[in-house]
Amino acid sequence: MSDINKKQDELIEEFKFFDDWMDKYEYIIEMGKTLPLIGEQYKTEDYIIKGCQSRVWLHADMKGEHVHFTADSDAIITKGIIALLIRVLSGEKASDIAKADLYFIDKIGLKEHLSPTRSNGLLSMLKQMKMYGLVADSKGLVDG
Amino acid sequence: MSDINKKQDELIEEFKFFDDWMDKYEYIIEMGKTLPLIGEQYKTEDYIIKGCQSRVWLHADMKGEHVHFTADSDAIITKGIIALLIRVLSGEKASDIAKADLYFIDKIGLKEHLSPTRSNGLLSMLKQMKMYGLVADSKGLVDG
Amino acid sequence: MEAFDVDTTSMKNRIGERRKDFPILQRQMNGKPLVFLDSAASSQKPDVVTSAIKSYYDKTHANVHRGVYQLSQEATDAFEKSRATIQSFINAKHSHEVIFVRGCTEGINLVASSYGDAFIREGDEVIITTLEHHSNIVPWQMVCEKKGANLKVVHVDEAGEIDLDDYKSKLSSKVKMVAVNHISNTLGTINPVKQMIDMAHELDIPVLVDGAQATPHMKIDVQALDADFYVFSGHKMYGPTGIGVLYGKEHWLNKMPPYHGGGEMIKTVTFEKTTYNELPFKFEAGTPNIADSIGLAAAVDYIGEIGLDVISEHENDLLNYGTDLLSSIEGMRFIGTAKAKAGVISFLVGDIHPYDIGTLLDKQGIAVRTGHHCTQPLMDHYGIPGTVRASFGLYNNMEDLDRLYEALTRAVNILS
Amino acid sequence: MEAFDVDTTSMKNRIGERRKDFPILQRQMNGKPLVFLDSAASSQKPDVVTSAIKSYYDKTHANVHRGVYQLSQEATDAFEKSRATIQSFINAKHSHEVIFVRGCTEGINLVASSYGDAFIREGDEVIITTLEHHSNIVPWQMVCEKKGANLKVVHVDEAGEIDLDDYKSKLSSKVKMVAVNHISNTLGTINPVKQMIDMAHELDIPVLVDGAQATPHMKIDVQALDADFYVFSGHKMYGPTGIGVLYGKEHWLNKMPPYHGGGEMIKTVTFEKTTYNELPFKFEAGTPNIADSIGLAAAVDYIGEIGLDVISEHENDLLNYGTDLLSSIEGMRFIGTAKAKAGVISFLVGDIHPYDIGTLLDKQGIAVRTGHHCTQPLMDHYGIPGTVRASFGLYNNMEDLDRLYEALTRAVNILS
Ligand SMILES: Cc1ncc(COP(=O)(O)O)c(C=O)c1O
Ligand SMILES: Cc1ncc(COP(=O)(O)O)c(C=O)c1O
Repeated sequence: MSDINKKQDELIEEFKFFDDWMDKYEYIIEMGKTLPLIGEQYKTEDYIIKGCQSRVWLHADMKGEHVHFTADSDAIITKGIIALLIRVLSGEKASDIAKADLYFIDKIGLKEHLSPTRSNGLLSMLKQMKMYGLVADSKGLVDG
Repeated sequence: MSDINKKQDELIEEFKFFDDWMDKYEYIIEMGKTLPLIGEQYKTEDYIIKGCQSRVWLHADMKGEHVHFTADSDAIITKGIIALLIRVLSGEKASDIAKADLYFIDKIGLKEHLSPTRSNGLLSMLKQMKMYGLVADSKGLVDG
Repeated sequence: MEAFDVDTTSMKNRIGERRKDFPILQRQMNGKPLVFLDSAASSQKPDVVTSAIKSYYDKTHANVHRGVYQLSQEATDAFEKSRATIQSFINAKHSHEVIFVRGCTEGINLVASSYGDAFIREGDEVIITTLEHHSNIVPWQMVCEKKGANLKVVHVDEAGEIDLDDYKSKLSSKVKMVAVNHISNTLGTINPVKQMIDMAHELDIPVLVDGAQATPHMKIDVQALDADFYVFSGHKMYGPTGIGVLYGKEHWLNKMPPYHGGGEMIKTVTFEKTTYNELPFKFEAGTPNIADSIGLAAAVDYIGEIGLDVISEHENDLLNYGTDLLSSIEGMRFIGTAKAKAGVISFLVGDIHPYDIGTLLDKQGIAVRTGHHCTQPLMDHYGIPGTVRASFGLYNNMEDLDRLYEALTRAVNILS
Repeated sequence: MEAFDVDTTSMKNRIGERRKDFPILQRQMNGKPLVFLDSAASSQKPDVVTSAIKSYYDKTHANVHRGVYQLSQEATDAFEKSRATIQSFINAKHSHEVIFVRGCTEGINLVASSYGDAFIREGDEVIITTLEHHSNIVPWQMVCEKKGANLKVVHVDEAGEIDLDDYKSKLSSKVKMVAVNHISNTLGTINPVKQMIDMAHELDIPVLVDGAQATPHMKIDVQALDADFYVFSGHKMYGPTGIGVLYGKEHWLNKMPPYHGGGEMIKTVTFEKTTYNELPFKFEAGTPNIADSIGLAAAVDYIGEIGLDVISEHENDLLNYGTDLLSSIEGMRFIGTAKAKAGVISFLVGDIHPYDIGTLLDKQGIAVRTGHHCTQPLMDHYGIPGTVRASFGLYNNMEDLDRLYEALTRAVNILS
């Protein structure tokens, strides 16, 4: 878990520089460009998470105990926020992902984007990521 | 018409004595006892005017150009108010009844009882009385 | 025991102070201070409720759902918070089991139409009782007529209590719905709905409870009751007009077809095929009554602060005091004398017409309701055209009943 | 001519002052003064409207109709006066042709269900257009599916104008209803409803007009239009949420079966037979939304004081000014370029996602709507997922558009 929190704290530190909303969003958009893009073969209805406002595709890969995510969105701000989530969660242990408390979202002022009523697909995506963590974890337990 | 207005003015004068609502209503109820009651044969569904709150029966008789009313109600305050209306209108010329402006109702503070939303049958009764006046009047004209 | 008494007294004293929360109770009527005894028709509103509505419009209003801007987000959060407040008020399992409607009448119509479409067939039966409000009779008559089903009416005895033996005899596999009043608006009877629900569930029959009169007076726990549907109106529980709630168990609501079509209730629309949104939105087509849902939540918070147990006890005291007082009037005839009664006194005096009594009480500043109270079949059952009904809210006090007694005495003197 | 100019200017100045009637417009958003450009979703409310609601509760509330006491009488009078205010606002022939509903969506559903039950049969047709709001699509899909009737959709061209030739070709004796938007909420197109009504009436086909976007922007005369049904929402015309109006011609309303069953809408109820009340009560089952009907009447009075001609002209000026301003932004693509347009600008910039623009405008204090605006089939028609929409109310001014232009320029810079 501490690895996830370390990354969260890093992000909070990075975002401290911005006192203007627009600068903050420019940075988020930049982050979006670093997003490990989902393979085109996964950009289908099966992997889509539909929001009313924007669409998100998400794919998860298990490597040992660790879960790696790739994703994409048709809106670039959504994409930037996904990039933050992936930076924090991807490559971490399934059990840590399942349990993670993502306090950084609130701290850097993005809470609204993950509100249940925002319907941009992000909250559903986050739930999906945690679900992958949970499933992978329980599989791991069964295997072990 | 002036006969109707004379009777209205009389009533307004009589009601000036009461500064207490309860005394006024006692007087109205007394008036109800003077109401020329409708013959039992007319106390049927044909002559009923249904309000939600109380029921009214009304019958009209033509004597020459003049219309005479008899009536009854199951509520005695309604009956008292009918008695006032009949005192003012009964026995008058059809044409005068049809045209009458019953300002006394407002002046003696009974306006609410004839509100379209009161649904005690009184407003419908008044309309009915004027309708009798109108019909009798136009018949009269045809005959003459 | 003594400590408990003291505590109760202090609660009662506190509830006495609540009267000043209701600006309208300062009014004069026909030169007399208003005594408002018609809360069963619609209660008055405390300032916190009307201020919550105004404040919502002055600070937060925007259309809800799907807005990306902050104001819309705030409005949506406020609206959904109201839903959560209602959820915990009735102890629903899920917030999406709380559907906002205009009021009790719309809620019952929604169920009669949507559930009826899916589950009621020719020859089926719907059970109601003699003491239902028209709003819990006519929708079922309409659906029965449409479907060729039959309406069965459970008897009520002279005291105004539902005949459970008759109910039992009417339950059968043909019955597709039981719809029953929780508290009779005309008689005040508190009906044994828990028992009736259990009996219906033995045959897997769902039960709709008309809670219009119950939510302002007693704590409702829809899970403990195991009600399938529970419906109530905001305006009878110190909340605004134009808002009410249909609670439905998730599995029923999911099985029912949508009611209204329009915005909010869809997932995707093409001219060929429309797919519906999930609960609760499936049943909330169009822009909801956002401001009044917030007003209703404020009313729930207000009630919660006082405590429904305190309110019940207070109204019970009023009922006992008022019943004693009025019974000394000659010719007094109470309509509705069930053992379990809420704060409603319906009566006739001799053969005086209710309208005459109502009019003379009004002239003395006392507001009571007269007539059939939207329960004509119940009036037919008693063979009367209507009653005079005094009903209580948390703001009423013993003085109100003293005033009623005096005014009624004077009215009866004049009228008999 | 000069005098006329002066007069217009002074009216415009006066309308500029109206902004301060709306308390919410004082708010700051993300540290910037709020620029509210989402009135087509829901308008803001002037203080006179919200104060009318509060004042009703504080001074006059009681349940309406049938009450013998003074308060109930006053509440009833206030409620019925609201109906009369609406009647004259739309110039209806009779006040009982004005039915209070929750909003436009409920009004359309009422007609689709009740008219549909009585008049739509298997093989019949209902005509709508491509630019309808979901609330004027889904209810007709539902009734068509139920009845085995067919929905016919009239084409719209690239500019967003209804193709009247296509409309003409679809009119036939099979058609039982035409349902059309007066002003498109997504495009702003003012549709030729008068002409469409006349064409339908040649074949005795009734027409329902969805006036949700029209009543805040232009004078409506239902008799001059000869509309059979006209429906609108209070919350889009400076009035409260939870209230709207269905206007229907008396002879249609009389022929239609009741919609909801319950209190108010009945004359007599027995378990064997129920007879229905007359208009408008036949369609207003249950306790109505009294307070918000009074709020809506206050909104109508407020609009009337300013004058809908002044409002129209003001919004037209905003439309022209804003369109000019925005067209200088590179990649700007207006969606909806009809000749007759109301105060709505829908657009896309290059291939930037509307959600991104909406988010960055919000951060600069600008509230616009993004998405499909409950008109998915229209989005499919244009082959786009949604638009950014700025829509105007009487309180907007040129500065709002300057702020939009600046903020949009900055957003586009960041996003492209
Ligand atoms: C053209 C049009 N029709 C119908 C509606 C539905 O109105 P309401 O949501 O108030 O029922 C709207 C509002 O979104 C609209 O713009
Ligand atoms: C027992 C009961 N059911 C239903 C209703 C109908 O409620 P509303 O008129 O708020 O829809 C009432 C209110 O009169 C009632 O007392």
